Amino acid sequence: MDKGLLAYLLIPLLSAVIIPFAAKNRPKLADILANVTLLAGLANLAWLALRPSIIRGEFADIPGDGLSLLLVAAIYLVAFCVTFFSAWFLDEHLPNRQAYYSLILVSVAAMCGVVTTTDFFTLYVFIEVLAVTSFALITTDESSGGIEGALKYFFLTFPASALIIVGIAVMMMSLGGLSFESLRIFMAADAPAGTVTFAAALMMLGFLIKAGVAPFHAWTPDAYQGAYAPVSAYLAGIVTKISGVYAIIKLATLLRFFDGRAQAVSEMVMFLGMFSIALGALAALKQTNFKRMLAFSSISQVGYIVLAAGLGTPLAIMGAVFHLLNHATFKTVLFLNSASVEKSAGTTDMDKLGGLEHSMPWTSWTSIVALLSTAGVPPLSGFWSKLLIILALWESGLKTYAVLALLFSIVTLAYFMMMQKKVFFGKKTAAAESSPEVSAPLLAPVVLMSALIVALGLLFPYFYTYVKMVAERIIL
Amino acid sequence: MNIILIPILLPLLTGLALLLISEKTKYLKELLGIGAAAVSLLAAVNILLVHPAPLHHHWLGTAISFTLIADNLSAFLLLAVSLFSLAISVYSFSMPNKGSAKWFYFNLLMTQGFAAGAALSDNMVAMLFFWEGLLVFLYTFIALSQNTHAAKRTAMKAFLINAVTDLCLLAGVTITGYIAGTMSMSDISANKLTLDYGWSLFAYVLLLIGAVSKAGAFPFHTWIPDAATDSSAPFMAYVPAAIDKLLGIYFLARASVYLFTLNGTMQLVLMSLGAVTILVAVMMAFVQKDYKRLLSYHAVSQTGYMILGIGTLNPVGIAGGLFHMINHATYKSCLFMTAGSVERQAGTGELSKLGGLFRAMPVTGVCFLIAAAAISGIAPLNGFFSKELVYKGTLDTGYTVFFLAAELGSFLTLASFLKLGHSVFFGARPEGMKETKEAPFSMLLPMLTLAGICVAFGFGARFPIEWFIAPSLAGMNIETGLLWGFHADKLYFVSVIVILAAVMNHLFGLSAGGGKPSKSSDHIHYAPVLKETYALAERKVFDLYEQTMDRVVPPVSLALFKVDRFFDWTIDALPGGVASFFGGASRRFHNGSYPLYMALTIAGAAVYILLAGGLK
Amino acid sequence: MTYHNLLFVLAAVFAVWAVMAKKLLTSAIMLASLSAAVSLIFFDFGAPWAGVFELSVCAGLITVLFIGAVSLIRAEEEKHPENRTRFYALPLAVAIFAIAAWFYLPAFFDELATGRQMAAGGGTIGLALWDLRRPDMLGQVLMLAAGVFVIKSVFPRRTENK
Amino acid sequence: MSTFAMEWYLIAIIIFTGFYCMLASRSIVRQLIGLEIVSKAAMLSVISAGALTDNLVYAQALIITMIVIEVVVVAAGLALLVKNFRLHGSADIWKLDSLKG
Repeated sequence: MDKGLLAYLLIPLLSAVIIPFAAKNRPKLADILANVTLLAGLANLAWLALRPSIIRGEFADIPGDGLSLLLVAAIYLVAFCVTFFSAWFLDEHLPNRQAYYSLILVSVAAMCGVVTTTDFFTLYVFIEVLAVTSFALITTDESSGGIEGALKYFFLTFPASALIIVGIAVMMMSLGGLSFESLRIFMAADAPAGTVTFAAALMMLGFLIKAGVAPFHAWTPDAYQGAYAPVSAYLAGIVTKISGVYAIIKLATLLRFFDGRAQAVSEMVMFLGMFSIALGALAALKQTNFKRMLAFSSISQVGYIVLAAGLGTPLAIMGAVFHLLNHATFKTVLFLNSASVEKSAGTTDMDKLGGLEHSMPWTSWTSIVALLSTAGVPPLSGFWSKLLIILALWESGLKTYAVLALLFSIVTLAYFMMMQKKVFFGKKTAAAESSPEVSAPLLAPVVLMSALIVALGLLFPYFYTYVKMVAERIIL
Repeated sequence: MNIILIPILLPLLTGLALLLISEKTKYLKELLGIGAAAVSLLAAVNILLVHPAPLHHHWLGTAISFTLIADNLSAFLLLAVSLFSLAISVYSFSMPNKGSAKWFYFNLLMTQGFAAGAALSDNMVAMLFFWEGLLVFLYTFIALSQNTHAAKRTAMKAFLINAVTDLCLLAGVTITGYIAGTMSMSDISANKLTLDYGWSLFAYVLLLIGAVSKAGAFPFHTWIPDAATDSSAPFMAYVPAAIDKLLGIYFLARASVYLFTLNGTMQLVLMSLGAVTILVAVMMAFVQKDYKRLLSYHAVSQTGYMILGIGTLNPVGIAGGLFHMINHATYKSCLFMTAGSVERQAGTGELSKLGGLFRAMPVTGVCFLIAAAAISGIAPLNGFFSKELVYKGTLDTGYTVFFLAAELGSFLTLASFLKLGHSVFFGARPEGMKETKEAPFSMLLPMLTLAGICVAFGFGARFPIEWFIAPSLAGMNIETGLLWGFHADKLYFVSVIVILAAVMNHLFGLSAGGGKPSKSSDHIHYAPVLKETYALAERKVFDLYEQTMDRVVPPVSLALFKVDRFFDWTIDALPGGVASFFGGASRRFHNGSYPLYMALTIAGAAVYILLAGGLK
Repeated sequence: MTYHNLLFVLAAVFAVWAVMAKKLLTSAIMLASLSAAVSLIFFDFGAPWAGVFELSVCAGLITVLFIGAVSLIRAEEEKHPENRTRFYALPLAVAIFAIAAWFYLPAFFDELATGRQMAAGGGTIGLALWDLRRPDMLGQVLMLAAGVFVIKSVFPRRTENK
Repeated sequence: MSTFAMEWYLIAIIIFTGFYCMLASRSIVRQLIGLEIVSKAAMLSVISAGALTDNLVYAQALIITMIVIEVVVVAAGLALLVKNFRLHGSADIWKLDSLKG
């Protein structure tokens, strides 16, 4: 466990415990406490990140492998955007308002635990905490879709826990311990790796299920579609990425996928990644529900990350990490926009929407930025991560995968253009007639994220050095 | 600031500033325009006299250098551009039919600025920039000169014709720059390209198309007569009569004399182009029934003389071409001005409705007479001398047929001006024009000035040649003595014969037309073979643009539409089909059924373990 | 050894029974029995702490929770009983799986066991938890907090609303 | 065949049973029971692995944490069950198919 980052875990936990007591009769105080906690964390991270030495490109001060810090920043950013959005979005009389914020803060703590831990079992523990909080978050409102999504999420992902535990048992047996370090040393040595590979394969399977990679994706669209609107953004943006995808990347680097000792697992993961890309993109083409389409898009984008992680070369890992971050930004924007549309127009059914660009210009334009980034249009940040991934695939001789990844990137653009046309352009429908632009506080997080997308894209050369440092540290 | 920038920037800035001025102000816009043109003219004179240092400005790093150089040719051209700008802006002061004054002066000044830029640019890319700017303002100039649908259509026609040829120019410039390794015209002229090499021939032809199209030569001339009916007289006097001729012939001379060393084949091509232009346009001009339209065909026809002159490739011919360029601009501008004032005072430009205006408008009439005499090549006026030079150059090449064609053109020119002058200024005055008065002073002044120049360049042909033409062709070893002065040789007598023949023809036509001067061309118009030809021409059968638009464009666009539909179908229906196939599959699969999802998860996990777990 | 394997078989039987039981209450009780069998296995392995926890928490607390939930939905459940055929197929399925797996799995697990690495052993459970697994303690705290908030969120006080 | 292989063989059977239950049952309670069975088997695998490598203390430490997790997970699952029962009046997970497409 990285002690330097422990505070990022403990302070939200403390805040989460305080909220129900402090804000018992004053629901607004819960908003303020949660936002202040996350904002303080963000400010602290900004102070860390904007030190002169780091701006100069020397990363001596970055604790651990640097990936933890990066992901902590992403977690805080998305969580802050979501809580800020929620503060104005939540129904005045939502009875579980305090519990909602407490859960978000606990899940932030759990995610920080996931990304800072150095031990497989602890990773598992935090992932379970994260999962438990997500179920409750999904059903925050009393909708039937919410409970359906939550139940499917629950029952379709918890078998994965058992698989992970069995994997942990095998790993404990063959390594004598469960720290990442022991696995790293084992893989670096030339011992026969059959048992450990089996353990890793089981764990990888568990994480693949938790990440919603096809064919284990079935819960993803239901959970995202049914979830309470801001929670969808939170789930899609960061929670499932941390609980599944991060662990896949971690395992991929520890297993040294690039040197071919865990060939079978590596190939399997890459195949499933490609399968996800294809399935998500093709299924998204004909969706009629805004949120469900975004969910399928999320499956597709997770596929890119998993594909790159399965390849495991330093360049691919860089692409995977960067795409993870980008996914957090653009998917948060899109889901928050879907929440805004839902609040304003009262539906997320794309057949009933249309022509919202006039009444909701900010929402429309931030969506365009986010979807262009998703589709990998230069110079937005999504372009660079996809470029890295495709380059890595090409360099490793996996030209079929590279070409397919590129092709499905175009499909991504196609279905998003369709989405944009159906929701924001075109003729105004009855639902769109009476839908004003949402208030400025609801737009602020989206605009912030969109600005970040553009900034990450434009400042990629600077950011590249950081991601490169991360990749070097976690691979070597 | 380098003085070289003034003729470019001042009109541009004034033009932009004009846009800020309200339409309601009475004389402010006009005076501002005149002032800018006057200052530019002074600057141009200054540039011609002192030859300021070239202005270098690096563009796109060091790849392209934005260079303005005022060499003899450029400075001369600049002077001409500025002079005509001033003349037209003064003339337009009280011209009512010019459209919105604000936009008229805006377009005029913009055109002037870009023309000056094109004249001064040494770098071909920079020149192209100014050239394309002219194209834009050509469109707006025509489109805004009259508030009719026809004006828009003609503007589009002019724009399209020139856009296509400008594209050729662009390609030519690119290839030339690529072959030469530099975009600087002065660098290329230091080491001229030859046409032995296929690509350079191609490049020259492309440049040639761009240049002669700008000058309005056959077959790119068809927009000019249309503009004559659909646009205003000042525009005609300014752009097709003056600026376009100046720039087109300037660049033709540049390309033919400075950039490339031409060979015999290209000489033949150029001379044929010139001769065909002369004849076709003048044949059309001869039978026109509208003042401006008739003049506009002459504007095309005279281009033929310039191209013919330059095409001779001998110093005399080229000097004649250039001299004819400036002369033509002078008298044709003057003629269009007279057309404008007649139209303003008499209210129409149709020849059959006009007549006997000399008495009512003596100054205009005198100006017309001088300019018409000049264009017809009557002895001591400037047109005579430049035509003499062209003839001489043509004869020197040995191709007598072109000389004969040029003389025939000259004959028809004179005949058509006899008809024009007779119809407008002499004969009986129609009933409705008893009250017609002389045009205002602001219109007479530029006319008189230009007519004066015609006379001055005629009697003193020595000066323009010595000051402008000969220095521009400094590298060609011209015996300047040959170029001016009155030579009582064969050519002079040929021209006398042509004049007499034209007068005879006119009288014949007059008697055949029942004494109506406007019908004095009918005997040729309705001559057996020509009748059908003219009928076809009236139906615009020979108009490449119209033919393209009518015959080629619809089927091609239909074909393209079909192709486009095919691609559209491929792009629309195929992915749509694929999408609905997968979408339908996905819809059937993601049916919300929990057991299906669970089975999939477990089966997937089992397969995964079997494949990746190492179970044997 | 036999006793040890028997306990495993017993656990498996309880598991099958828990699935096959007609009444949900029987299922819950069989699950408790499974937990008890598992805790016996823990004792047999010499892992008393795990056994005690298993017995008290899983066989106790979880069973209580289950029984509470079952009693809540029992009336509805009895109105719409499940199609039992699928569960009658379970022993058959288990038998097929067991026989098929008999040829592969034990050999595979033996191979798996060759990759083992003996640990030092020893130490006390308290020390192990505190020294080796300290971050897990934090995770447990977080988990408990999460559990509390989940219950609070799913069952909010709605007195002020109504 | 070693004891270890026998133990894990039986564990595999228990896991199979649990998964079968999750696949076949409509009742959310039985789904949870199936989940419990699977996680019990997973615990057994941990303790068995610990016993095999003489690492029982460590394994126990893991199992204690796992039990805590299990309680909370079951509590959460039951909470969802009750909420679903309140909203839909049934505890049948197969009926939950409103989200599709």
